[in-house]
Amino acid sequence: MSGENHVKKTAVFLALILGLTGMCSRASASPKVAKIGFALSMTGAAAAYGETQKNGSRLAIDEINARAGQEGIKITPVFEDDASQPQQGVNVFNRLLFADKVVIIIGPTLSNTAQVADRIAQGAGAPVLGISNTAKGITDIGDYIFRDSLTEMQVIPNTIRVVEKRFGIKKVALLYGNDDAFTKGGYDAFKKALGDSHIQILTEQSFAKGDRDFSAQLTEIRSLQPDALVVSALVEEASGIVSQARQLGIPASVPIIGGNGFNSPSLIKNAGKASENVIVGAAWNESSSNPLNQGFVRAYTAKFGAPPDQFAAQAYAAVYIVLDALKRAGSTDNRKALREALTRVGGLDTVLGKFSFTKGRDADYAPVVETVKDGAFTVFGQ
Amino acid sequence: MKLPADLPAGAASRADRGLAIRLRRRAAEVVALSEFFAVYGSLINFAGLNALLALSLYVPLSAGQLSLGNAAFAGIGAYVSALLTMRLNVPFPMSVAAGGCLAAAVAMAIGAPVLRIKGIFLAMATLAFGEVVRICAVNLSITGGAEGLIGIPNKTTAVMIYGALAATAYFLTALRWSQTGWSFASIREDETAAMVMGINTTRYKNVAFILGAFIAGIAGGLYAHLNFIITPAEFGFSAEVQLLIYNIVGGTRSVFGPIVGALILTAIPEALRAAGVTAGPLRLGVNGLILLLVILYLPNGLSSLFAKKR
Amino acid sequence: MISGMLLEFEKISRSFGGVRALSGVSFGVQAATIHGLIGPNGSGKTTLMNVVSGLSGADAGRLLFDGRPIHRLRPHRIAALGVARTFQNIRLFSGMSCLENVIAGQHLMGARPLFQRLFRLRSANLAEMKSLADARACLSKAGIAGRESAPAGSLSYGERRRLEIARAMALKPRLLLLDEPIAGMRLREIEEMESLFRSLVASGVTILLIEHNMPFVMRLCHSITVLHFGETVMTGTPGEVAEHPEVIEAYLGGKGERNEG
Amino acid sequence: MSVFLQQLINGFFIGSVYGLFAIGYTLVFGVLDILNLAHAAIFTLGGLSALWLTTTAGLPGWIAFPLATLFSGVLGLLLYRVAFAPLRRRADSNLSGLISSIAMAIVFESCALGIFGARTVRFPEGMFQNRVYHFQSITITSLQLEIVAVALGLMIVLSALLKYSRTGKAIRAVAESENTARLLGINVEWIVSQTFFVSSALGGAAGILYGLYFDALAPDMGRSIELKGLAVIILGGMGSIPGAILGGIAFGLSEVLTVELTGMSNLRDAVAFTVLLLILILKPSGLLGRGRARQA
Repeated sequence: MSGENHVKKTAVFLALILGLTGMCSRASASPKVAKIGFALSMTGAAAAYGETQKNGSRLAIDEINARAGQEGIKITPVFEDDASQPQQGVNVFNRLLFADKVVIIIGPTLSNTAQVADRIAQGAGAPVLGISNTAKGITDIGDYIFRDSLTEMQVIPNTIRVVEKRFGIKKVALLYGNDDAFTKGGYDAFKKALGDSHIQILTEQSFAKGDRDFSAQLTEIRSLQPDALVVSALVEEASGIVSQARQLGIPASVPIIGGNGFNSPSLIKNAGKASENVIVGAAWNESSSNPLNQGFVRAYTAKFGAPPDQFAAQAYAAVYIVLDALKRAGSTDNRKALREALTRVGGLDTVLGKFSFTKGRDADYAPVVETVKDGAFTVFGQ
Repeated sequence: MKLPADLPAGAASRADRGLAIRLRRRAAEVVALSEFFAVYGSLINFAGLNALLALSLYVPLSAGQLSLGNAAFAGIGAYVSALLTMRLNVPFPMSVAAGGCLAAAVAMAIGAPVLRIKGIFLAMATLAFGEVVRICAVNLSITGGAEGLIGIPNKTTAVMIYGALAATAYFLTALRWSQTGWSFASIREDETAAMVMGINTTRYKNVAFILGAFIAGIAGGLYAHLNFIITPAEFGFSAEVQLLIYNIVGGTRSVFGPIVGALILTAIPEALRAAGVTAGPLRLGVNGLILLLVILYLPNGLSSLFAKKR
Repeated sequence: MISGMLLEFEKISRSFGGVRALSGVSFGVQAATIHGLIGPNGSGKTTLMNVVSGLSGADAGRLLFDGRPIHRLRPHRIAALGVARTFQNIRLFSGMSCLENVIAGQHLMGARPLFQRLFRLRSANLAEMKSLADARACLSKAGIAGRESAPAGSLSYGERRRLEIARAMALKPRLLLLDEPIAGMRLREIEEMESLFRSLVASGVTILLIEHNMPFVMRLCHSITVLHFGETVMTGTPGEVAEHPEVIEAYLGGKGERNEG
Repeated sequence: MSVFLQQLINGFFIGSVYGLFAIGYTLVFGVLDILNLAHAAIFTLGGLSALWLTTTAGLPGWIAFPLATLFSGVLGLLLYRVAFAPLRRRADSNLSGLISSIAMAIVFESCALGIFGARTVRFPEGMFQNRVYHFQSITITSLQLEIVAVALGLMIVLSALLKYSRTGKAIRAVAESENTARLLGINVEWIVSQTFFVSSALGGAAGILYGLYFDALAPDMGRSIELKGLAVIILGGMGSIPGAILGGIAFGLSEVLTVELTGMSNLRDAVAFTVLLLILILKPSGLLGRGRARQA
């Protein structure tokens, strides 16, 4: 522990020194200001994700502004709340684009909102970088729409392959949230991946957003004795499912497999011991040894008193991706130039990994499969 | 919109210069106006649609029936019209009308058993109906499930929304003075007294319910063709309650109450932003406080602020 | 003046969860007369009135209006035949003005066409003028012409009773059912009501009224039916009723004075 | 067979949780004829304040939970003073009360969001020993048994209090007719305030138990149970305390039986709400309602 503390202190010290020297050396050339809009769900059903997204981006912006002289760019964020509703999302986009005149919008939190709001940005010729939109077709809206979030379709097939290879599962039970776009999309991805791997689905059970009791579905599943339990859920429901499954006596030898939604420290915190050995296909590897990532996790935990989740990581990465593009765009208020620069982001070192955009402006980097060991996520395979 | 900033410098005469200044000012106004519409255009559209939806609830309320199923009727209208335009290439006005009619037909079917229930119990029954409709939309494949129906052509314009709103408001004002309108008002005041006065209360309650559903269905169709995507969640419990809030905050004594309520409440997030209230929990809280103050201090709703004193 | 029975009760019975509110009530009300209905509290007077106006069905027996059975009709159908009523616990539309209350009461008079109004035709205007004039006439007959734009909720108790009567008159009824029409009224108001009722009867309207004010009933009614525990004790002229020993004992003894103050 | 039995137990248990939430809800309705839509927010704040007391203030559970319950009761008083009392004389008080309670619910939720953040959190692990019992293939946990016991216990105690205690009698008198109660010399304002206190304290207690069992506390935790709670009090009969518990259990059973009999959990809520709709049409007074449904 003390060793880690020491490393942390040194890192902070070094960062300070670097920052100061940077500021001194470029004190004369004042940095250019980039106005970035954030449309996040700070209230409403998705408030939990909007909150960590705001934290993640806040952290990145503070880091960048602290060494603005060195980066040559200073970021002025405009945070707005889409209240988890498409209607509000549209209003917020209009404001950010036409009143605040931001150069790019990061967000919105929910795919449903993105489906409507992103069209406004596309029409106005302003780039959007989605950080948690996983529904299919979001980037098909137009050539100004990007995302750094891997979709369930990109994450899940790999997960199923890895798990199948390791455990040789033949028949599974599938449990998913059927009234939420994200969990429904995850369900589709799982179903396809399971079919491709010729794994039999014994039963498909669903639940609704906000449900906390899953005993009826899990009892049904338990009675069919599957080799594995495959779950598409967001973390609130996921922790309940995991702990109730174990409590109802679905044995630890039956692995529980989840997607992006499971990739949050809350899972371990709220499901406790039951979360051991849960397998998570994810777009961000918390335990990655990448120093950038290590630094992010440390700084975030120090600043907000809780470890980051995938939403925070994707938001954090997004700010750096935009920064990278802004530097190459040669201007901080030219939306078209920024769009061009974004398409050329390639092999950028981020907390998510080596990041590029695909031709279709989707995220392109390797997903991971994690598992919970001794109360922490560790890599299971890639 | 380009500013005529570089007018010929040689235009030296005073008149010319005056004209140039006027032109420039005018152009600046045009720019400001177009900017205003760029920023607030969708807000204006949503406000109009919310007002239309609020009116759809006003109709049963004006006949004393507390329905919480109008968001569901809007959902039926939205899905039906969107599916008709997308799958069967039905012309837009016809598909919207069909959405309204189907919503009215469903209202007719459930009205007979449900409208025998009174007061808060009717509210619960219609709410339960709304939930069933929402869950159907979540589970059916034709509606696109939870991910929603995506790719609805964008056909609705502000003119249509406000045209529909004005027509509905005009119709309802005229209705107020008709046999039907008086019957609604009598039932709302005292159903028993209305009965012995010769009013077929069952029939008029149904008329109010069906008419409300029709308006909601039309509003839903317009909403669907404004937004490119519709999802079941938009027509759920909180939407139902929102419509009731528009009515109570605006006042249900006249057609203008719900309209005023919807317009003002839709604009509140923008107003709070302009007032510098930061986004997030604080804005939510202030929103709640405003609602509370209106209910406590304006018993007849916001519209009583604008009404002339008797 | 007497021209046969307008309303005939034939063995009307009605019970509520085992309690018999009416059992085998039979009597007739002659056209263009004032018929009183008296009896102690809980004797079934209001239930009987509810049966006539259709608010409460009869379990057994027949009820004839102008020779036609009406005990299975819904309230609005009965009203359409020309039966109007007031309520013991006044049911006004308190959110409306007095004039609006009466206009609302004109439901069966028709002539409030929506489409003419929608297209702002002249006929709509004319119809409205007529309905306004009629409503004002009713208000002035009931003696509250001066309060036409006052909200019904702001009226005094006596005024509310009169407004309810005015609203019932707007239906131009053949039979008017009045449930304690002068309860809570001052002496002068009672006299006005008396002359109003007499003039209505003179114009051919039949009145069936429940009232506890005995002197008023005795003065005004042509005939009286006494109810006790849901049964008819007797039907007769005021003179006959006043002499009936059972009536004197059961009813006239003390309770008759109750509502006079 | 054992699956079926396990399902019945599941339904019975989740039903008691619904019932626990609904008791306070129905109490206020029984007395005032108004729906208090801020009940779910009090439920949430009850759970979250207990969390604050156990973690930030570091109190042990046996002090923290009663304190949080008390705090919820006080919130109920505040709610009554601010949102309901000023509207009592108004003709449309049950409609305007509905809206003002929604307004208060929004204010409460924004407070919860501002103070606790939107994340789902839980009571410290190991604070409560939750033993799991297996009888052949039937699983029951000690916390489940405790919650059922608390729900039934509260129902019995509350029914007895209403029946036999002075305050209880006064509450029933006010529920019957406010004017008569006033004539009897009952301080109606005081009784109504007390009703709100009790109702909200119960709501807060339900929030704590809910948070304990599901290991989940969040500012929006009331949202999903609110609608079900409404359904439950209708099912059980508005204003009936035993009805709330019975309605809760009936609702819980209808949910699990849908899953068990059709094997399709996506029909779960649809079936539950269809049942509700049918009950309203066929027997509007609910399972244990008082006489016929009143006009609102």
